[in-house]
Amino acid sequence: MEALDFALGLFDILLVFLVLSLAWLVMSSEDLFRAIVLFVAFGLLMALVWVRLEAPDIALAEAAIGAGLTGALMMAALDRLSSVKPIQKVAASAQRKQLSLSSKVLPLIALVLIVLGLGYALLSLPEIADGLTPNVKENMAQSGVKNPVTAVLLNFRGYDTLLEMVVLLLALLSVWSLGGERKLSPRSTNPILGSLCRVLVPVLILVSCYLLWVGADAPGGAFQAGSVLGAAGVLLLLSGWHVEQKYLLWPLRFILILGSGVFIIMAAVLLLIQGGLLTYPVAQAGWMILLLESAATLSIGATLAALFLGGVPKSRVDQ
Amino acid sequence: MIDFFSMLFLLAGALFFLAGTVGLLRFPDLYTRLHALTKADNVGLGLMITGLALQAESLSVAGKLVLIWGLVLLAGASVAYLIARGALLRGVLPWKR
Amino acid sequence: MGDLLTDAHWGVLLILLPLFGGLCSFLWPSAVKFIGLATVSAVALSVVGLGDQLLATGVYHHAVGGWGAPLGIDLYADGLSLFMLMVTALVGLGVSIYALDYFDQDEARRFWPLWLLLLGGLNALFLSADIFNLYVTLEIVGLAGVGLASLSGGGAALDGAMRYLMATLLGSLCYLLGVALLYHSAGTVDIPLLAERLESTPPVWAALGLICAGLALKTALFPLHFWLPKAHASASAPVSALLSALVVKASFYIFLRLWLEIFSVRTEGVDDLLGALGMAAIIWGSLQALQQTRLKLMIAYSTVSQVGYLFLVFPLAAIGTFSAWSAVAYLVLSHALAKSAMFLVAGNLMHFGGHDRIADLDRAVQRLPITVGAFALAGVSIMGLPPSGGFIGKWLLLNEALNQGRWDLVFVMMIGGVLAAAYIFKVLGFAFTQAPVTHEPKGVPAVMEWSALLLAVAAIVVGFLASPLMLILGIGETVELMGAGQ
Amino acid sequence: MNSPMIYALLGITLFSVGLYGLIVREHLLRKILALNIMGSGIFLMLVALGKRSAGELPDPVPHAMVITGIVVAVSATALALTLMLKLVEASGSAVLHDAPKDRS
Repeated sequence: MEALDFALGLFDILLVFLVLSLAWLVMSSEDLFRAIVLFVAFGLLMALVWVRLEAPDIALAEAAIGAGLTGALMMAALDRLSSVKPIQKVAASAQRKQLSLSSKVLPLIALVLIVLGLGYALLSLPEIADGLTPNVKENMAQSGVKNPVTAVLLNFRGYDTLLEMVVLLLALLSVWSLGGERKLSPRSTNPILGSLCRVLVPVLILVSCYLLWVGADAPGGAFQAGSVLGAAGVLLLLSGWHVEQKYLLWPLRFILILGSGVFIIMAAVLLLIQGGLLTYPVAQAGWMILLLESAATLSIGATLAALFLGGVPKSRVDQ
Repeated sequence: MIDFFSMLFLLAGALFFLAGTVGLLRFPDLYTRLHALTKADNVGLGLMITGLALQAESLSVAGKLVLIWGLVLLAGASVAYLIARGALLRGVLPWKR
Repeated sequence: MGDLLTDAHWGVLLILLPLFGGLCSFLWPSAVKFIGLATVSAVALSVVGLGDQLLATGVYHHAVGGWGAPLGIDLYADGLSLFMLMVTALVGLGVSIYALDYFDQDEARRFWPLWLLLLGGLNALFLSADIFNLYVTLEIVGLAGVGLASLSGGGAALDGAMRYLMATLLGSLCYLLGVALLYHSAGTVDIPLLAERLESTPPVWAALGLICAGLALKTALFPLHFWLPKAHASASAPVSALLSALVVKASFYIFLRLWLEIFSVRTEGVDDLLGALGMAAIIWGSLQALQQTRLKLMIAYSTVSQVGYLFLVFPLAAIGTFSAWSAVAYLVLSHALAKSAMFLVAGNLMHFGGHDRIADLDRAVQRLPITVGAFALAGVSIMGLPPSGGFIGKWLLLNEALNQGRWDLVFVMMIGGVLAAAYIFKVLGFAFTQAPVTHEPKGVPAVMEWSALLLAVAAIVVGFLASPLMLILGIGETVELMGAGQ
Repeated sequence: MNSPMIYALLGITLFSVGLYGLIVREHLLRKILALNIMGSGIFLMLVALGKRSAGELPDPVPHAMVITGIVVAVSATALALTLMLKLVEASGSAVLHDAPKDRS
């Protein structure tokens, strides 16, 4: 057992070192493409860190969103950036000259001071603290689910999640307001991409359903399921998925607001019946949470894919 | 006995990963690196999955492990192809002696 | 009937209504104006309902999900929250009416959903008693603010929105790190429980620093104001009004709330530092405003200086009483009304002349008397002349500074008042000048003129409503108790 | 020092590295990356310190908060990227230039 502890300790130190150097490289490498690739690697290693910290729910979310979707968003942005204007090089070199030694060293000193100060603060925290673990444990039986993280997300602090669905929608509204209309990309001529889609998209949808279902008593849930669904959407967008314009108006908008809408309606109904915002009746909590999560999954998936598109989707006219 | 075989498979898998990584670092161009990475890692992962599946508590866990392998195979092969194709289209020439 | 009204969950309605309205306006773009105005009016009525309830029963308290702190999230409304909700509803109503005619159909479709969700976020923020929940509401407010700031497109607006986004995200992250430290110090994110449990330890100091820095950045306290002038000046007029009047105040409210309730463990000197920054903001912002050649930039810099006044309260309240805190609440109210009126006026002038160069406001007073009148009235409140709301706020603050012998504060407030008078009279002077007409001016819809005037008049009228407003502010005695306890 | 504390310290270091990058690097895409790294650092600290509990399971509340935070982060990132692209289209530069007058 001691050998195992030692090996894990060594692994921890190696992981910390790797994550830190990746973060530093993301900030310091000259090439933006390289920085983004390193950031994706950083995200994947962070997922490993979450596993080490016994946070499988976050590991799933981080791998799917933090590394996968954020990376895809960045890559797409970089691609569009280079197609807009080749000006970044000029601007960067012009700026580089201005950067004197002091303007780089001073922030570095500040960085070290912040780390030392915060480190001191952390080390003076009590060694053992239970946080809200006992409170969660005590009320798990009334929560309607068996996974404590899902219980916190959808029940104990469900109101946060409601507002967070609004944040996601707001980001999309702002992106649509900014981005204008964006045509869906033309059908890819690449046979491999097409067949990959045909196999992977159904599998991803299946995985998403599984994550949603299993979230009630094991790691998983709406956010993880939604981001897997979003990944499927991104894949479809990349391969030139054709959607008719009529589906992109009302039906799409409906799916996008479904998550927050069902949440708000549920909150209002429960307020009327139970006298409290999002106060579930104990016996019905299970299926109510599943209903909320299903709606949220659909919305999260659609929103993430729409964010990837970066504008109001418009059907291309084939032929 | 099972533990012994698990260990054997895991070690063999790790060896393949190591070989793949060495290839990634040492090979001269993108195409050969992709080759080293995908080929060696897919076999390495297969061996590791076998080793882990032997330790699985139930058949469904073992099934999930195999499913993961299948997905990685599929994604790895397709992505390697897409990267290579993209590179070719952008005029990255294969390495010649 | 009376029971029904006082028992209804007005607080919860205030959050759910605008969010639901926002979703509906996204779903039915053709009816945005109707949905928007209906929602904002319903919100204003709910604020009245909540006010009635609070006057009858004291504070409003609601345990979301029935769990209660520390496991669940609590909603909480006392006089201060009600006051902020009132400010939001008033300004929101005025700006909404203005926006009816300001935006064309396409812009309206983008404006209303964002604004309604922003309104929901603001209401949720003022009602929350949970610092992590406050983080989520801050993000709603921030992202909606950025979306709105970039609404008009164009290089300047995008540049301003980008600065704003960077500042607001950095501010949120600092705040979140502070929240994380507080949670691990006290095992809760509920404000009243934190107040009980927090002790003066290094993690708490670090959290105090991070939260103050993050919120000061979002509130644009000097010298962290660098993002504000561009963002507020280049957005479209109703958006500038909302950002300057409400969004900046939202982060200040959290600042005030946390200061009153949980940072009593603070170390010496922080309040004096905040006061010094406030003084610097007043002088710097006013000087910058005086130098601007464009009206909207001038108004934006004026916001920087007026935010400075809000921070003067911290050194005064260290030994002060109720009047210092009510002064700051009064300043928030009157500034919100006056500043939104000013930005709407700027919108009218731009609509009318196609530009906002102060020097070329050719005879605006003859063609847009209502608009220029609104500017003058709002200016009275910004300068702090009687009988405006701004006067009451500044007078209370000045009185407190005199009582405590803080001559530095008195001096800066005097200077600030003189400078404010200078930049406002500069604009009015040009509005009265005779200049050759260089273009065919466009007419300004009456709704836009009158809504600006309405807000400006409100900024004056609140000067006569001191006693009822003080009554409201005293509900729950948060302000009073904390003031006396210092 | 136990392993949760090491990860918590890693968290604040990541926060600081991100902050450094945010201040020093000019390109907006890099600033957006920096904000993401800062966020990851905070999340890491939040969860790692939740492992100090005496029981066998870590505190689930920070886990839920972090999942909330990750979704907020991706939303903000998507918005920032779109804004950056629009800004580059309009101004031709992916760097925010300070007018000398605005320096304070």
